[in-house]
Amino acid sequence: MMRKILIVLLLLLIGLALIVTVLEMPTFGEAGNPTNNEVPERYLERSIEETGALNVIASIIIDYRAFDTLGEATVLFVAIAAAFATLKAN
Amino acid sequence: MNAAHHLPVLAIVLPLVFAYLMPLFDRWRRGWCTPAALGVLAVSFVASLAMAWQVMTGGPYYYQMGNWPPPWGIELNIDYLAVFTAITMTGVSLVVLVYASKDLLHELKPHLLGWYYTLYLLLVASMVGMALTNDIFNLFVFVEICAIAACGIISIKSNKECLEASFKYLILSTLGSGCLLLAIALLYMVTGHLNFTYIAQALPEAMRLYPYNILAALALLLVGMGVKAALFPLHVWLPDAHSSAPSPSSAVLSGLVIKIYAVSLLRVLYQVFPADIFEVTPVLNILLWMSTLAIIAGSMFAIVQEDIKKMLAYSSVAQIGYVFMGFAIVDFFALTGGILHVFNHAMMKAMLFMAAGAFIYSTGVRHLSGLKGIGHTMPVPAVAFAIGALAMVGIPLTNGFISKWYLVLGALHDGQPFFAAVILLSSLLNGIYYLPIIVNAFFSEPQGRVAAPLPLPRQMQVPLIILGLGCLLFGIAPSLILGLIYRASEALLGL
Amino acid sequence: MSITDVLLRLHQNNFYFFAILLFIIGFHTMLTHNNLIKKVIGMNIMDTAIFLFFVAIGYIHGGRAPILEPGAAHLYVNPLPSALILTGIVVAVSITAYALSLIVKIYQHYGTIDAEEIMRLRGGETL
Amino acid sequence: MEDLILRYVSRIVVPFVQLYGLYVVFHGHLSPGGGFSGGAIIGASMILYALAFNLAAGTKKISHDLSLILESSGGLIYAGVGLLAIFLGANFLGNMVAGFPLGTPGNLFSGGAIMLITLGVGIKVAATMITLFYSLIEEEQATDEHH
Amino acid sequence: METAISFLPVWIVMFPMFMTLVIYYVEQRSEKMRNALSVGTSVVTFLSVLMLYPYMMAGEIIEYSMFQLLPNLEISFRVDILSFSLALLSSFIWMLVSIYSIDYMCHEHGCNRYYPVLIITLASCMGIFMAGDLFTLFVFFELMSLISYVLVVHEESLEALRAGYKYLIMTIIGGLALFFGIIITFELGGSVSLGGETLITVPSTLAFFAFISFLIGFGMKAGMFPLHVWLPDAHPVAPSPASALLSGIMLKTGAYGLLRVIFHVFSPGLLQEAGWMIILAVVAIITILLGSAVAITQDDIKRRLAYSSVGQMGYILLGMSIFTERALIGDIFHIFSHAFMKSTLFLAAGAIILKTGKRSIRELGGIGRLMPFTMLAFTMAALSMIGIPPLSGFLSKWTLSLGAMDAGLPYYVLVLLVSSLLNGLYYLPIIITAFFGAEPGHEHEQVKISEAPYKMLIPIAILAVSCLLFGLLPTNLPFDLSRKAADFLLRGGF
Amino acid sequence: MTELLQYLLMLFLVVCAVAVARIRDLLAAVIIFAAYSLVMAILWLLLASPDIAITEAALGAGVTTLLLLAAISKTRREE
Repeated sequence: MMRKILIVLLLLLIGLALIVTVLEMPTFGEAGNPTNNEVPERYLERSIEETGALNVIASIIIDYRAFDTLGEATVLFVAIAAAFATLKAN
Repeated sequence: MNAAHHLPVLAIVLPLVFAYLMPLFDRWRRGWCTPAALGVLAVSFVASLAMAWQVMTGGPYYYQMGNWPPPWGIELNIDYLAVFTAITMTGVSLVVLVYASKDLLHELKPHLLGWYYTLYLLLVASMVGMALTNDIFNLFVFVEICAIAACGIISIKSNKECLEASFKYLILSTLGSGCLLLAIALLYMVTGHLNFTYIAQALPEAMRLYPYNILAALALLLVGMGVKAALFPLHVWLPDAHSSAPSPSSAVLSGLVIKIYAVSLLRVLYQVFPADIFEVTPVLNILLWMSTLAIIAGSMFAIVQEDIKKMLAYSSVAQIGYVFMGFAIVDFFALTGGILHVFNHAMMKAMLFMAAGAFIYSTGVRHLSGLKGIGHTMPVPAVAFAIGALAMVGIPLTNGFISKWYLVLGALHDGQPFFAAVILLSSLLNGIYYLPIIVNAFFSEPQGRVAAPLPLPRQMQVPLIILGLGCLLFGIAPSLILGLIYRASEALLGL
Repeated sequence: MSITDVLLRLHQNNFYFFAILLFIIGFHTMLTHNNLIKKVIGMNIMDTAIFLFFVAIGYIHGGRAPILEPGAAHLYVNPLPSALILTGIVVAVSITAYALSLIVKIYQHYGTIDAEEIMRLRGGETL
Repeated sequence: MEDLILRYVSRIVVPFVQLYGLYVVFHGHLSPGGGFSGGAIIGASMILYALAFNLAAGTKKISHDLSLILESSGGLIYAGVGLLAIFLGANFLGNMVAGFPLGTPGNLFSGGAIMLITLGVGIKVAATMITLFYSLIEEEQATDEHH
Repeated sequence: METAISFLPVWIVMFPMFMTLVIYYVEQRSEKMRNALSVGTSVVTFLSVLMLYPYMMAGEIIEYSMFQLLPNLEISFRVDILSFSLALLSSFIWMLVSIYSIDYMCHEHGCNRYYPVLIITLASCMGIFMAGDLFTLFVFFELMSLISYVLVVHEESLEALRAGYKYLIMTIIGGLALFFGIIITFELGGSVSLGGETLITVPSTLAFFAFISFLIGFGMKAGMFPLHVWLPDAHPVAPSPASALLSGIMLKTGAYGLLRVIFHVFSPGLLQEAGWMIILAVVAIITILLGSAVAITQDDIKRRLAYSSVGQMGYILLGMSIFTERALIGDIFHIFSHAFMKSTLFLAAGAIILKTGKRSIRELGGIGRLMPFTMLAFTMAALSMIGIPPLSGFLSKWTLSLGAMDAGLPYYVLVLLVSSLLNGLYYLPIIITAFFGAEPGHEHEQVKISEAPYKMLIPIAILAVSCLLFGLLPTNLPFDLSRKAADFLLRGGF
Repeated sequence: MTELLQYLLMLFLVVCAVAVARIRDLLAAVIIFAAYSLVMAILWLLLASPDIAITEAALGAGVTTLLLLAAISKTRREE
C-alpha cells in the first residue's frame, strides 16, 4: 500500500514536471517550430527524384532511414524468436 | 572507396543475417548452428579489431547508410569509444558463446539451441549497433532489439524463476524504453534533429529557448538508461534476472548488456548535451551519488546472498556503479577508469558467471556453502573464479586493479577523495564476499556432489582459461587497450 | 504566468497535454497493476501516448498528409515523426506479443497472472 | 449455426481482406500503408480464417516450415537488398546511388529498392503474425493434452 | 655499473619465482627432490644477495626498471644499503628455516603445498625489499600477504581457517589503505619512485590521509595497535617454521615499508613540522605495553610468542618515530636482532611441540632436561629478548634508548624498561618451568621424548648463537649495516 | 469544430485508459483497449498521418487485440 502511494506521488511529480514542460514547448502546429527545418524540407521536396516514391513516409522509412526499418523488422523477428523459444521450451 | 570501408556494416549486419538464418539451420541443418554462430561472431570480432586498427591509424570516420548524408540519413560514427565498445562486446560474447555451445545442452532442450543462437546473435548485433550508431532514434531501435533479446535469452530456459524474472525485466525495460522514447521526442521537438552531432549543434540555442524541455529530456534519459543499466534504485529487476538465467546468458547479460546502456548514456551525455548544462543542473552529481549508493548497497546485498549466481548479480549492481562513477566525475582519469572498467568488468564478470555455471553444470550446487573443496575437484573453473574474485577486489596485476587505479586517481584529481574512499570501501566489501568462497574452495575437503563432479567439457574450460589469462594480461599490460581508451576519453572531454 | 495564460497554453498544446496525461495513466497502470495482462495493456497505452506526442510534433496547421502530388505546391506536415512512429508501433506490438507469450507460460507454471500472487508463491517456494 | 455463418462470411471476406492487404503492401510507396500495415492485414486475415475454421485448416494453408522460411526470408530479402547495394558500389542500403532503377514516380513499379524491401517486410510481417498467433493458440492444445 | 649486477635484483626475485614452478612440477614425482630444491633455492638466493655485498659497501645503488605498467607506474627494482641489509637477513633466515622445515614438515600433511608457497613467499619478500618504487613494493606486499595466507591456514583446522579469515580481511584492508596512500602520493608527487626526490613536500589534508593510509597499510603488517588483532591468531596456528618467518621476517616488511615512506615519500623534516609522527609514537607505545602485558596472560606458548612479537614490533615503530641517528641505528638493528631471536624462539617452540605435542606452557615442565639443546637455544633467545647483556637484544635496546635520550625523550626509555620487565615476566616462567618444573606424569607418556633431529637443531643453534654473537662483538655485520643504513636514510649517503 | 472533435476524442482516450485500468473483466478491458486504439487511429488521421493510422488500425487495434484475446483465452478472464 505504502509503495502504491509512493508510486502515485512520484507519478504526480513526474506528470506535473512534464506538464510544466508542455507549457514551455514550441506551440503545436506552428510552421516555424524547430522541427520544420531543412530535414523535412528535403524529404518533401526531393524524395520523388531521389527515391521515386510518392509516399514520403515510405521513402523515409525504406530509403532515407532504411537502417531503422531493418532494425524494426529485426525487433519483430527477435520478439517472435523469443516468444517462440519461450512457448516451445517444453 | 574500398571494401574496408564497409567493415562497420559487416560487424552489425552479418550477425543479423545469420540470426535470420539460424532458425532455418535449426530446422534442416542442426549441425551447422554452432559453427555458424561462432564463425559469425569471430568475423564480427575481427571486423571490430580491424575497425580499431583503421581508427587508430586513420582517425574516426563516419559511415552513411544508403549514402544519405546526415541529418537526412542514418550514419554510423566509428570513433574510438565505438570501436572500443564493439571490441568488448564482440570479443567477450564470442568467448561466452564457445562456453554456451556446451553448457546450453544441459540447460535447454536441444531444439532450442538454434533459437538461442538467434537471440544471442541479435543481442550482439544490437549491442554493436548501439556502440556504433550516431543517430538517436537508431539507438532506440537497437535498444529495443537488445532489450527483447536479453529477455529472450533468460526466458528461453522457461522455468518458474526465469519466466517471472524475465517478465519483470521486460516490463521495467519497456518502461525504460518509454522514457527513452519520450526523451528522444522532447529532444527532437526542440532541435529538429536526430543525429547526435546535429542535436549537439542545435542544443545551445534550444537550451536558451526551452530549458525545461531539455532538462526533462535529460531526466527521462537518465531514468530510461538507468533502468536498463541497473543503476542503483532502478536495479530491482537485475538480481532475479541475472541469477535465474542460463549461465551463458548471465555472463553476457551481466558482463555486456548492462554496460552497453551505460556506454550509450555516456555518449549521449558527453557528446550530445552541451557541457554547460551540467553546470546549471546537478545531473552528474545525481549520477555520482546514485553510483555511490549502487557501489555500497550492491556490495552489501551481495554479502548476504547465499546463491552464487545471485551474489554475482548483486555484485554487478555494485560494479556498474563503478562505471557510472567514472562517467560522473568529469575528469580524464576517472572517465578512463570508467570506460576501462566496462572492458575489465565484462571479462571478469563473464568469467565468474561461467565459472559458477561450470560448478552448477558439474555438481548442481548453487549454494555458496556447498562449494567447499571445489578447488580440488574442479581446478580450472575454481582458479578462474579465484582470478576473477581477486580482480574484483582489485589486487595488483589483475585488470581490476587498473580500472580502480584510474577511478581513484580521477576522484582524487577532481578533488573528491570521498569517492575514492567509497571505491576502496567497496573493494573491501568485495573481498568480504568473494574471498571466503575461494578459501572454501581450496582449503576444505570436498563433500557430497562436489567430491565427484561430472567432467567439464573442453569447450567450457577453454573460455575460462582465455578470460582468466585475459584478466591477468590486461592487468600486466593494460597499455594494449589503454591507448584506445585514452583517445576515447580525450574525444569525449573535447581535449 | 497567470492561470488563463496557462490554460491558453494548454489549449494550444492540447495534444501534448493529453499525450502526457495518457503517458502517466499508462505508466501508472503498468507499475501498480497486479494483473500481468493489465500491465501489458498499460504498456500499450503508455506507448501510444508517446506516439501521439511524437506525431503531434510533426503536425503543421493546414498541412496535408505527406503523399506527394507531383507538380502541386501544397503545405505538407513533417513526415519524419510519422516515419519514426511507424517503427515505434511495430516495436510496441513486438513487445506485446512477447510479453503475452511470457504471460501464457507464467500462467502454466503458476496458475495465476497476478503479480502479488506470484510473488507469494515464489516466496513460499524458493526460499 | 453461428459457426456456419461465420465460416461463410469469412470465406467471402478473407480473400477481399487479403487483396486489400496486398494492395496496401504493393502501394506502400504511393499511398498510405506499406509492408508493416499490409503484412499485418494479410496476417490478420489468415488468423481470421484459422479462427473461423480451425487451426488445422489454417496450418494446411501455411505450414510451419513455410512460415518459418517466409519469416526468415523477409528479413533476408531486406538485408540482402542492403548488401546488394554494397556490391553495386554504394553504401549499405543504398538505393538510387546503388543504381536501382527508380522508374516513373507514381507507377506501381517505381522506387527501386523500396519496392523490394516493402515486399520483404510484408512477407515477413504476415508470416510473423501467423506464427505468433499459431504458437500462442497451439500451446493451449499441447497443454490440454498434457493435463 | 655492469649490467650483470644491475640485473641481479631481478634475478633474486625471479629466480625463486621460477623455482616455485619447478618445485611444483617436481614434487609430483619426488619428495626428496622437492626438499633439496627448496633448500637449494633459498641457499642460492642467499648467495645471490650476498654477491651484492661489495657493491653495497662501496655505497652503490643498483637500479633496474623491469617494465612499465602505466605511465609513471612501473615495476622497478632498486637496491640500496637498507634493502640489502634486510634482504640479506631474510634470505639467511629463510635458508635456515627451509632446512628446518625438512624434518619438521615431514610429519605434516600438504607438504606439496607448503614448499612452493614457502619459496614464492621468499620471492615476494625479496621483491618487497628490493622494490624501486611504491607500486612494486605494493605488488609484492600484496603477493606476500595473500600467499602467506596459505601458510597461515596450513593446518586447515577450524581455528586456522578462522584465524586465516581474519588475516585475509585485515590484509585486504591493509592493501586498500596502501593503495589509497600510493595513489595519493601519485596524485601529489606525480610519481611513486622511491629514493629519488621526496614525493610529498607540502603538508596538506590529502598528504595527511596518505600518511594515515600508509600507517594503516604497513602498520597492519607490522602488528601495530589496534590493527594487530589478526597477529596473535594467525601466527600460532601456522606451522612453526612458517610462524618463525611470519614473526621474524614478514612483520618486518611492514616496518621496512614505513621506513621507506617516512624517509622517501615524506621527509623527516616535514613529518616533524606537521607533528604527525606523534601518532606513530603513541600507537607504538601502546603496542609495546599492550603486547607485553597480554603476552603474560597467554598459556599457549606460540600465542605468547606472537604477543611478544606485537610488543617487539612496537620498539621498531617507536624507534622510527625518533629522528636521531642512534635511535635509527637501534631501530634497524632491532629488526635484525628480533628476527634472530623470534625465529629461534619459534623454531625451538616448534621442535618442542613436534616432540611433545604440547603447546601449553604449564605442561612443559622438565622439557629442558629432555631437550637440552633446544631449550638452551630458547633460553638464550628469551634472555636476549628481555635485554640481558651481552645478548643482541640488549644492544638494540641500548642503542634505541641512547637515541631517545639524544632526542630528549627520556620517558621513551622508561617505556623500554617497563617492557623489558614485562618481557622478563613472561619469558622467565617458561625457562623456569622447562628446567626446574616437575615433569608431568609419565603414565600418559608412551614415547620417550628425545632431542630434535639435527636438521632442526642446526638452524636453531645457528640462530641462537647469532643472538649471542651479535651482542657480544663490538663490530658485527648487522650492526655495521644498521649504521650505514641509518646514515643513508638520514643523509642520503654515507 | 475540429477542435471540439479533437477534445472529444482525446477525452474519450483518457476515459478509455482509465476504464481499462479500472475494469475487472479482462475481456472488456481488451475490447475497450481496441476502441482506444481505433480512436487513436482517428486522431492520427486528424493529424494528417494516414500511414500511422492504417498501421495502428492493423497492428494496434487488430493484431494486438487478437493477441490479447488469445492470451486471455489461454489464461483467465477475470482479474
